[in-house]
Amino acid sequence: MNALKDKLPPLGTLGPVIALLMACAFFATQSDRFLTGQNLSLVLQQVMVVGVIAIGQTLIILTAGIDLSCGMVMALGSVVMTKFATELGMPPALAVLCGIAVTTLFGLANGLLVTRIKLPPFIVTLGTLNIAFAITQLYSQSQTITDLPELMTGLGNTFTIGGTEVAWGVVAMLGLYLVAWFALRETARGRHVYAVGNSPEATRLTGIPTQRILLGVYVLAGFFYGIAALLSVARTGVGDPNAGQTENLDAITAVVLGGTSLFGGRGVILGSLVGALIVGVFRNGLTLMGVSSVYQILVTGILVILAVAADQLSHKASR
Amino acid sequence: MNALKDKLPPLGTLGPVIALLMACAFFATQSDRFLTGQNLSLVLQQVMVVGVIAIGQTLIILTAGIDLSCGMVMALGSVVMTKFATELGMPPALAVLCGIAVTTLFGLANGLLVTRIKLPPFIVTLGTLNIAFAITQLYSQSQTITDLPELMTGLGNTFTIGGTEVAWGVVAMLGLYLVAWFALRETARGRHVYAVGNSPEATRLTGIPTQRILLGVYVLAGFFYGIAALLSVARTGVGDPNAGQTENLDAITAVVLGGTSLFGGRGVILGSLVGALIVGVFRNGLTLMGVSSVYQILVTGILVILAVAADQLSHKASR
Amino acid sequence: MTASSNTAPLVLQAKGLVKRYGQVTALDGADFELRAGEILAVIGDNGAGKSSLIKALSGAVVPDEGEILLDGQPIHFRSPIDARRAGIETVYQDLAVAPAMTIAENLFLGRELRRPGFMGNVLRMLDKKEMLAQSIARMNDLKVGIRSMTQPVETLSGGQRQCVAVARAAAFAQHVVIMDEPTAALGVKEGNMVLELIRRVRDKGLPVVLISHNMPHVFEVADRIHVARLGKRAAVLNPKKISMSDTVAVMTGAMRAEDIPADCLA
Amino acid sequence: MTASSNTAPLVLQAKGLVKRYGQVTALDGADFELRAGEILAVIGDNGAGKSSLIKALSGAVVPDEGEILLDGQPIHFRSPIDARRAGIETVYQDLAVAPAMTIAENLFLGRELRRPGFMGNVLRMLDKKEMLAQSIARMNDLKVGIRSMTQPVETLSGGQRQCVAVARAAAFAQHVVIMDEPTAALGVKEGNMVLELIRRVRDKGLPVVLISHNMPHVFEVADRIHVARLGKRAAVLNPKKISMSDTVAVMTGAMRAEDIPADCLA
Amino acid sequence: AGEPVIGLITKTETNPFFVKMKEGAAEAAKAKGAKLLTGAGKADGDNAGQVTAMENMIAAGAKTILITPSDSKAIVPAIKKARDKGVLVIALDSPTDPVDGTDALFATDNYKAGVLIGQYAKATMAGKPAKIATLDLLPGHPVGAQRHNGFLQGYGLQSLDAKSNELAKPAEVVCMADSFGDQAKGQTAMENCLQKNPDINVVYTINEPAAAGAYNALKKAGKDKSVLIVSVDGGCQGIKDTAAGKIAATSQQYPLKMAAMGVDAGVEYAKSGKKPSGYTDTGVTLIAAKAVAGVDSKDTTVGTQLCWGKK
Ligand SMILES: Nc1ncnc2c1ncn2[C@@H]1O[C@H](COP(=O)(O)OP(=O)(O)OP(=O)(O)O)[C@@H](O)[C@H]1O
Ligand SMILES: Nc1ncnc2c1ncn2[C@@H]1O[C@H](COP(=O)(O)OP(=O)(O)OP(=O)(O)O)[C@@H](O)[C@H]1O
Ligand SMILES: [Mg+2]
Ligand SMILES: [Mg+2]
Repeated sequence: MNALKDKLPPLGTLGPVIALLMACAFFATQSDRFLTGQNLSLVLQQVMVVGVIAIGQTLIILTAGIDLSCGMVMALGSVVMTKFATELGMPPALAVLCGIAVTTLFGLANGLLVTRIKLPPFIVTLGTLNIAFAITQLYSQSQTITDLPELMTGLGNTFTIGGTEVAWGVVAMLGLYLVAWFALRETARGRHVYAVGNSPEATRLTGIPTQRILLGVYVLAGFFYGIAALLSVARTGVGDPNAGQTENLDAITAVVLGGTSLFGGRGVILGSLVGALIVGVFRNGLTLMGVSSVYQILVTGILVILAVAADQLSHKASR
Repeated sequence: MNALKDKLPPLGTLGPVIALLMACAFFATQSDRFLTGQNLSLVLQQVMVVGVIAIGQTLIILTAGIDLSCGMVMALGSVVMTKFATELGMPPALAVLCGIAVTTLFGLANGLLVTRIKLPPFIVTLGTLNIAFAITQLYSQSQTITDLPELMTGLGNTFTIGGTEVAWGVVAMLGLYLVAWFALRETARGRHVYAVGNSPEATRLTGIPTQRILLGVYVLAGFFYGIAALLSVARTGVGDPNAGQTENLDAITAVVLGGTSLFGGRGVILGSLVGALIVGVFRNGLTLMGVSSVYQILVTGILVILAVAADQLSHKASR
Repeated sequence: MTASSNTAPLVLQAKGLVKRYGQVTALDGADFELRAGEILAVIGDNGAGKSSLIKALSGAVVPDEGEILLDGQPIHFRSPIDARRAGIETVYQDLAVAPAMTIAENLFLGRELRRPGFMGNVLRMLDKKEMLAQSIARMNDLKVGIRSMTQPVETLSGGQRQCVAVARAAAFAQHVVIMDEPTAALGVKEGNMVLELIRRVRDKGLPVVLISHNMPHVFEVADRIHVARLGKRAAVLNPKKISMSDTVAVMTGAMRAEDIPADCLA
Repeated sequence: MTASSNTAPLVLQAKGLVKRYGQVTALDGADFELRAGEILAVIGDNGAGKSSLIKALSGAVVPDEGEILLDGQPIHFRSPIDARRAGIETVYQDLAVAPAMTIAENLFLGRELRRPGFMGNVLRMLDKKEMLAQSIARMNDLKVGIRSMTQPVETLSGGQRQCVAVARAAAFAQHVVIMDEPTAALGVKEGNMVLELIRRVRDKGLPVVLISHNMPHVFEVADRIHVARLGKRAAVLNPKKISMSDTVAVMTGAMRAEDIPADCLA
Repeated sequence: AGEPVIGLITKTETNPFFVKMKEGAAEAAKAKGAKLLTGAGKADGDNAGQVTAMENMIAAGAKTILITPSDSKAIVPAIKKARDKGVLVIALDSPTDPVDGTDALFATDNYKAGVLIGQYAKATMAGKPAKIATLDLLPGHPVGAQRHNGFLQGYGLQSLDAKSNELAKPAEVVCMADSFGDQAKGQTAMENCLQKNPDINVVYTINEPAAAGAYNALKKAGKDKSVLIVSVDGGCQGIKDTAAGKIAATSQQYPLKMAAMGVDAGVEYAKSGKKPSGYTDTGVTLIAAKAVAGVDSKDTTVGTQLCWGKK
């Protein structure tokens, strides 16, 4: 068998959820502001951009790839859609579509390099990371794009359910997760994504067009980064050429915390949402506790290890 | 067989060297200052810190792991050794040893978490990355440590061979590469590192203490980060708490550009040196050409892809 | 019913196949002929090029030279997909299963069933229930005592895993079935079940290519025996006429092709 | 020379081994006895727990219950290293080779030879030349036509790969050799070479455990036959007395242990 | 829990300038009986991280937010949301764009800081033709652009205005490279610039660590005496380097003062509901070891008294 994979312990599907609940329980004891609907809604809004990026990232990691370019491609998308809408005066919807088209094209480029020339995804996306960053800076002249039409930031608006404000963008993110989860679980193409990551050669031999699936995954990821760009525009109200710089690592962290194996073929996409939430809850909870920012970093480091270790040890115990 | 690995094309051992030579040839046509002994010596000095970090990183990647903490651990090491030497007034040699001990301890911690609790290296080192960063900032109060004793910066000094200045630190780096190369190639433990990365289960079943080898690799990597810390102190003449922030990605890039597979078990350590040199040559050559920094990033992105693609396509042709 | 005479039409044919891996020449001008309705055994020493031959026939590798004909028409398989489209199903020696996926998923990998109606046509939802039911039926054919079809293949014993691959090929073949050492890891009972299955497939009218090192198995089911040697076809033998020891002699090179009595050739 | 009577001392012994994988009970109180100087065949249906049994005996898995005795002394193998130290060499069914490494490296993995003198003792340099020479000699014993010992194992054919694992175990065993289906992927000639090798190992005085589904092979070399069934030991048979078909009947459960004639038991 | 809660959001954790700012705020908060929350972006330019920190602080009960905007424009909508909830938002160090995005601004003028050292450099060169190397921050960073363009403006070269985020590149600038405000990278950048043009005689650096790196490179090349280095920040280490002649002049800024003023305003707001407004310039002073005719500068003794960081 594929012995390599045995090295990465399969973080059980439930493990990340337990870690998240433990973190929530802990913060609830520390601050009575934590477990309010409003605060939790806030955390959701804070993770929505990384959350949507993590969908694309999960797809790629499931195929045993990795995408370092995700954050920068998202930044490019948000600059393109905002500049098109303001400077070119395009209708907002069209401008958004153009932005998403650009990120999708970047996904296509990544995918073609990976499938046609068979370059390692790490190298390809390291290259496109730099390319997307440079284009973003050049095209925007490093200027933040402001004065956006109302329509573009609509996903940042909130509506009220039972006294709690919910952002439309959060609803969009949750919807995308459900669709991705359904597609990966219940459709043939989704299972093929797992199969390609699990054993590319076996999958090819059963006659599944593995290259086309890989390409599709990269294109789809680019599409999700475009949606993330829209959410980021909606959330901040501007097109920010410096966005996305920390999102690469954040998204990969969310995916791995969510239990998806970096070696491909194993994982549940909803875990990535949980992973993103774990990071968001830490940041929020520690601030509520009044932990100063350097100590927050220290504590985050320790807690990330503890969360996964607790999961791992509980697995061992139950074996 | 381990079909996953077949996905990552083995960048031939010679590929990275060819890419490096191509880059050098290109820059030589663009600037007559490029191919001077002095300039090349400078490039070597500029890559010596990343180069030594990349030795540790290569060891870890050969075992199918990854170390995100390398740069931060190095920064901590340099802060510890410089603070011990200045504030505590320790003899420089002892202070350096203390610094190296700290980085080695971090390696040990990484290794124990990976081998004993069986956490994914990505998560473990993400945690220790944050921890090392926070400790560095707290311990140094984010202040650069200056006025170091002469002895500590000795490796930054140069001597002249045939009219070209060579830094002692570069000699040290080349020496370490040779030792690592020899050990990986010619000793049993070295071959076991490859075996563990290639097929951990098979290696375990042949009765090799895989866990001990993994642990040893992480400890050794920590030791190399300590040496890198010393080199960075020697090069800049200060203990800089903000060092190491880009070294994580730089070191991994050097390793991957050098042809080592992120899936473990395949690669040649000298390739990592070549990979580090490729990055250094790009930066130096593009500055010599007067390319402005955003365009440098753009060009670097394109060239990284082209370099690996050319290698890959030439392989295909020769098959 | 042992069909196939020398006059049955050729279903799959190869002429002068050459496949090189770097220095090693795995196939060195190999010929191959599969006739309608027959079980053709392919035997040969380790490294004789048997797996390489069937990989070329099933599109898993592209031969460097030579041509392949399906039903008399030249055909170029650039990938296993092409071969699958042409109705050729293959059990590869290295099993070609996805270890982390369940038995049912592996059985239907690439040929998943969709739910009827809206759910399947529009939402493209899989019919997991039906696939599970059919998996159980298929695996029961082979009488392997596997408890659950939803366990990952990596938890199966070596023989159980092989049964998954065999069941898959037998279930989905339309035109030709190729099996590379399907009984190698199987127990006596399970091995016999597979032989039985092979006969049933043949009786459905599909020709079967069986690679095996197990001479009793070969002599039990084969209509003709293709002997591979040093990357070539050394001879095609008639198991009804030739003895097992002579067959082994041909295979190992102890008996030259010229010395085989003419009536033993097929 | 077929040694081993019922009175030869017990070398390796296990009592009531239990091993569970989640829901599946792979070993359900299995006993095991290996006597000095004998070849003990272990047979059984797929999934009967043969591989699990020998994994427990070789330290690759730790049994949940039961005890293991080596030369009459209770012993706990926590890892394959412990078993190797005790001189037990094992060929695992899934081969346990490192695919990217060369044949020579795989043969000597974990027992590399160092150069004599300063180079070896101080620099701990490997003696690659000597290992290469010995590799060629070992592999020639098995008469497999492998061209170069420095090619990666992943480029070998299935049978060739198996030969690497067999050659390794035979070369380094000090006390006991265990082989899990060593001939499964082998050709007739190569299979016979392995049987020959097994006999040679036994004649050197080392007892051998041979797991195989190949009844002719089993009857050709085994001194006693351990029949595994449903995670237990169903019987130990004497191949000189019992027929092949009765053996298969015991294995599949068609013949109950009580019904076996007493003189057929070993 | 009646104590006022004040949030301070810096650009990064690591820059000593912000670390000092946090210290100043913490001291002032302690003195005034306020609770201080601190946060930062993950990296310079990380707007989303600052937005998140601000939201979390408000959730934690902060009524006053002090922020050094990483991105002067991008942060504005988020600040507006906060102010709509009645939170007092004060920009420290650098303004938002538009300036009235926050209630008040306690800041230095980075452009002016650049102008001062530009003027100083020009006067020191006394008409000698300049070959300038600029070691800038990182692509797309407004502070980097303001200091860079201000420097060129002060030197009397073709430049861009204070609002531009692009870096001007007149002919006299023979090499531009990014230092990321980091000593090791500043050194590498300077080395490469010297390879490109060994005749460089003026070096502008984004901050003092970069200047120290540039000095190292120049010293190794034997040019430390003949090349003029100017910088911005006025940290104690930087002043030391100025006194030692490594740096010719630096524009000093006052993070402690900004932070203390911000905390005071926050406490006042909590007590009386009175909001500060407008721009308070916390000042920038040119510190130089050697004064030159026609440019107003203070010597390093003054600089040391006023400097931030470890004296
Ligand atoms: N990918 C490869 N790279 C290099 N050599 C290969 C590769 N695949 C097969 N070979 C070589 O080609 C020859 C034929 O291999 P093949 O697998 O076809 O043999 P086989 O007849 O199937 O043997 P077996 O009975 O052992 O399965 C062998 O010598 C083998 O080493
Ligand atoms: N890692 C595992 N996880 C779960 N179940 C396992 C695992 N390994 C073995 N099993 C189960 O244990 C039972 C015994 O397996 P084992 O491999 O010992 O059988 P075997 O007798 O060697 O069969 P074969 O002849 O097919 O190799 C099987 O039902 C198998 O599915
Ligand atoms: Mg084969
Ligand atoms: Mg078995």
